[in-house]
Amino acid sequence: MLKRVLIANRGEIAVRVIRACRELGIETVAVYSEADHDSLHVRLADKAVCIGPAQATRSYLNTGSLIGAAMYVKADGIHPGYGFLAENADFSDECVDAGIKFVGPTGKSIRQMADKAVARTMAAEAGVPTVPGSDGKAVDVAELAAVADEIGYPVLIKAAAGGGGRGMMLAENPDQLSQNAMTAQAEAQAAFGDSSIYLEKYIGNARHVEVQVLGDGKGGVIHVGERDCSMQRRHQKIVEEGPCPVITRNLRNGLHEAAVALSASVDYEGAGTVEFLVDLDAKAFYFIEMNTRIQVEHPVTEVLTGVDLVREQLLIAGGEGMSLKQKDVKLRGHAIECRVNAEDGARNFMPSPGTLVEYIAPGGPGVRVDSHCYAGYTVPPYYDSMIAKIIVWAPDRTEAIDRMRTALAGYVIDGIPSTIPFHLALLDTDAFRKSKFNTQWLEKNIEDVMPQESMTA
Amino acid sequence: MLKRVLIANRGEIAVRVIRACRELGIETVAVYSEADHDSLHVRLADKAVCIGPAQATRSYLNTGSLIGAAMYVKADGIHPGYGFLAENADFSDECVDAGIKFVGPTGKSIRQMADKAVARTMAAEAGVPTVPGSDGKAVDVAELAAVADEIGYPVLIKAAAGGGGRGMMLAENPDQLSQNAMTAQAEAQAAFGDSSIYLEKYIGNARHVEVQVLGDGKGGVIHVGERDCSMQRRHQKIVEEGPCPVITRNLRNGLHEAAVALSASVDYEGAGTVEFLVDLDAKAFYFIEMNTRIQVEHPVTEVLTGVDLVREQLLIAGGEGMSLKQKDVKLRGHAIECRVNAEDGARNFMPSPGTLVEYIAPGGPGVRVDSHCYAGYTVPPYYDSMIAKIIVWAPDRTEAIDRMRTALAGYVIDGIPSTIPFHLALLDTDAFRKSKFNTQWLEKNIEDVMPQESMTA
Amino acid sequence: MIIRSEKRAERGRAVSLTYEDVQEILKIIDQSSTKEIHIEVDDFKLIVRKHGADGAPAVTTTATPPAPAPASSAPAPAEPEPAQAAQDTSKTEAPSATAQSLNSPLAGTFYRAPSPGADPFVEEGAKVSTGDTVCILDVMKVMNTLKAPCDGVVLSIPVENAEAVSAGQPVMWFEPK
Amino acid sequence: MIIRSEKRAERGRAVSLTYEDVQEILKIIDQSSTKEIHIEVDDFKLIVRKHGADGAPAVTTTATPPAPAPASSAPAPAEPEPAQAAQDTSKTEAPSATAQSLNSPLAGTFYRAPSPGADPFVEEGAKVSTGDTVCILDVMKVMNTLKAPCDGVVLSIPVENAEAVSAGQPVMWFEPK
Repeated sequence: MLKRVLIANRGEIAVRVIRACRELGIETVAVYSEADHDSLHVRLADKAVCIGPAQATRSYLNTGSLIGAAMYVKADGIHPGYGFLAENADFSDECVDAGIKFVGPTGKSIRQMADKAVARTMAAEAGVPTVPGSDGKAVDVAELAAVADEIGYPVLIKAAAGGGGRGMMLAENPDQLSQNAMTAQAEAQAAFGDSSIYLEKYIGNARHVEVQVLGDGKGGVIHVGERDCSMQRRHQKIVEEGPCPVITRNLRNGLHEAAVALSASVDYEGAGTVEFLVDLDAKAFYFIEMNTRIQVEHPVTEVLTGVDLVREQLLIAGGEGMSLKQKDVKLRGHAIECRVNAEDGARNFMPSPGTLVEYIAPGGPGVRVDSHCYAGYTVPPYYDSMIAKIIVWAPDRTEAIDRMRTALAGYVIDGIPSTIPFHLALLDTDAFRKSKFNTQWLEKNIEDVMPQESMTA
Repeated sequence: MLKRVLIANRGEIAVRVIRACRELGIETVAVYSEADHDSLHVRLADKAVCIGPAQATRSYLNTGSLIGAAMYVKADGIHPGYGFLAENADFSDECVDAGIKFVGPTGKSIRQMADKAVARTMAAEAGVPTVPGSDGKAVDVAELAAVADEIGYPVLIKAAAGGGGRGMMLAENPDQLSQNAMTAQAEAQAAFGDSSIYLEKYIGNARHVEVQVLGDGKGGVIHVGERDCSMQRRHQKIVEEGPCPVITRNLRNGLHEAAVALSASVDYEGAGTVEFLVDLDAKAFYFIEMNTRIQVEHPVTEVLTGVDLVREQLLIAGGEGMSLKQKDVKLRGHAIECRVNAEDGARNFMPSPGTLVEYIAPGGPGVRVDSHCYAGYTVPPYYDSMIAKIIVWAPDRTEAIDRMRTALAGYVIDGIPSTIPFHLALLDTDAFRKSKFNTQWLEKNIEDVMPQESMTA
Repeated sequence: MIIRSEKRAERGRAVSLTYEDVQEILKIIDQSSTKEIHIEVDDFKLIVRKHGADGAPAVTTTATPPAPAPASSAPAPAEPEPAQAAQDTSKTEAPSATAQSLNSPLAGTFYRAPSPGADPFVEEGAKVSTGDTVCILDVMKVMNTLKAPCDGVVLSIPVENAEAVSAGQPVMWFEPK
Repeated sequence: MIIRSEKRAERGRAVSLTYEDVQEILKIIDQSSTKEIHIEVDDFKLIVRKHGADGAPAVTTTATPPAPAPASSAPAPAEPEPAQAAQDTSKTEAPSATAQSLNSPLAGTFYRAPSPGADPFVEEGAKVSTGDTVCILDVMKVMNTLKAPCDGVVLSIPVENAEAVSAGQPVMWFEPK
């Protein structure tokens, strides 16, 4: 068992990890930037270390300060949370070098999954279908048309060094392909310093469905069900839910088996998520990528199954191994998560850092709140805009939606705008109620969900 | 379906009922005394009515104001919560007279269960064992010895008009019996204006186990599992949990069946709780009483089963009937509730009303908080001292205790003393950890759990 | 922009009430055992004390039913409502230069008698000795007995039975012997 | 009585650290790609900037290991730590009577260049026209371009690249043409 864990993160996930550690009797060391002195994770931890100024590059991303701090407090483990250094293979290796257990997969696993071409190859070897295309490999402009003809239009041109939707361009025919390829290369060069591009078949009518896995690092892997994260805006997940309400039992089983097969083939250690596109027209699924960390939306899985994923991460990292087997994973009811952000939904989601003059979180049956915020807390402008995650559970999806509406409507946040009004509007759309949407629906219908005020520059 | 419900209560249970109503699309009307203007239930309700001054007798217990308010706002239902008028049979009848649905059992049911002799007789008729004694019937002082000889010493002398442990005296032999009987009569006369007493066998080594039931009012009754509330101080429940960790499957089934049999025999309507004493030595159980209302500790059952008991109350009252059958009730894991009160555990639980200067409730996986409090709220001195109920769920009892410890330790309450330090100390006792205690353990060991500071009068 | 919960006005359906409705409410209440009615919501206020309740001499009604009902048809207020909660100076000022006060140590509810039906501990004019129990303060259902601070005579009791009192508020005045 | 969470001092085990431990930490860090170290906990403070990092001329160390290690064995501070967060007046005062400032509209992180490796938008002395993009303000990962407020010359840039700025703080000064 780990004895003392440094949490290399901030915000709600730092609070989440501290709680899991304390339940296991593991001492906790928080780190914080000068801007986060008053954050809840600093207060809840057994010890807290200031690791630099507000800028993340000089604090939460500063591997030297983090490893130095861990050595100074004699921590035997580092939990990276999500974001920041969570998928930094070098940081995972540096922890090993410093004799500190990195709570997550090995640097090697992180690298394999970070390289799209390698990840696709490994998926294919594990028998997991991938989106038809150039298999993540860079394509010469001269070869483009040939590859596109082979996989069929429309196609997506993607930057090899890109991610999160940046540097993507659509081409519906050979003319568009030749036009957009040059632009894509130039943009990739400007954005990532690397002009390599690759091709993928474009799947227009799809859901984003991801499978939660836990691996023991020795080939033993279980899945903990799937989450549907198709409600997205600018490739950011807005609402997550589980189970996916639009797939058949066969497709669901296929997803689960594929995720386990891929993870087992790389002796995956810890919590991970295998992301898929589910083609609603073809009733087929394709591997997109694997996230080698705990995810923002992990509570959806936790309230559905009763499995504490962060606890399992810590047990695996500490050598106890995971506490459950596949047969112990039992799903019940329906879960939905809304990310409440300090953003003004009516003004193009403009960030709205500032002080929470009044703050009363919802509670009661089936309502879970993961947050680092409290009355009087100032949301700083330097990091992401998340105020809280609200996760509701109910016996069925309709009740879960009604419960989420009630929780959001009773959430008192005064002092700064939040995305609560937007979420309330979104939950009431026919598309969401009936689950008739795909990954592009929100982007196309955002004006109908919540009319945007014209911005005065 | 009810359309508009007036909640004739305050504090966390008013908040709880408002949330359940909103999830069902029922409009809510809060009532409040002049001392509760800033309470959360006033804020969350669709409409709020001031029903008088701080004193409960002139506001929350004032049936005229409550029914008048319900008529004024054209409410079609009144939910009484717990305490105040929840078990007032006349109020239930007055609601009927005013054409308003009382969310709870009929006046007749309430009266039957409020009269101990009647309740015992009905239990016996339903085949439910009761504590040997004078069957709740008043006993002449002359008959005392005969009854005591019949049931065996030690015996308890109880005031017929008493309740909650008030007016009880123990007698271990005939001498004590004749001495204490007079005192008990005199005290009963002073306290309740009624000197009637009755006798019951004294069961020293017992657990308090209660079964949650739901009835449709037409003889259809299901149970929703049991709760163990044996950790008591001055007959007040301090910690509740479920399932009861010390009974066999056979005994558990017996309790469930007995509770259903009794409730069905009176065509019970709504949510109710059948309370039993489980004799740890004799491995037997005895009916004590039935509470004809939703109880403080109902969330223990909710997190174990996923059943929303207040929702079911509203569905039953609205004519839809309960939404589940006995076979749908499935228990998972273990649940514990701690009542966090504005009392100073180290100073003989002296009440500590006042302003919550700082208030940050716990959250995260498996933690539910039911509360009407928030940062800046002033806990008034006029009502009960509850700040919040924390309910935790975990796959097993040990994890649930660790989770509760973490939740309590991370609960920030600044400005007034609370019972959190006491609860933390209690959770760490060997007796609680191993569940080796009976209903009298806490009373006898309270100095060991938390040494009391000497009071300066 | 401020987000609280949704605005109340947008949620609750407007209640449209006629004078007859108010009469109906009064009738129902009149048949109940209630001695006093207090209903305040939006711009509607109805306060009634029945004859004989808590020493109030007559029925006093203040009601302003909203729109449809004409204001003139509401029963005319016979008396201002008792300002129970307000602390006027008559309650905190010493009744004599030498008077000694017993102040409530905590906020709570003041009771003059040991139980609802019982006689008060003391009346005005009663002789007391230091330490005599003279009243009860109920703080969150815990009953605290308050004692006479001196030997002397009860001069005045500025607080009603079952009234809410704040910490430090004088609940009794004594003329020391 | 005040209850927060349990007191920190009662929970974390005391860390006992020797000078050798600190040396070990420094060695590990030295092998990493990190340019700067900042560790502050209890009464221990270690701030190191490697040669060449962000224009800092030399390694500067401030370390006070707690008890067992003798205070004298700690490396002597060579330079005060850069007071990055503090706003001295040189940062807010106008460099000339006619200078015009560009103030940050929101709190955020100030960037002089469009991307990490790229050249800055402008250097001191550069000529600008009204509306030219001169820097970026990162507010919660949303990049906002800030524009020159006048035609003229960049007089001074009182804020470091990637520095945190508050709302209203001048980030650039211009001499209007």
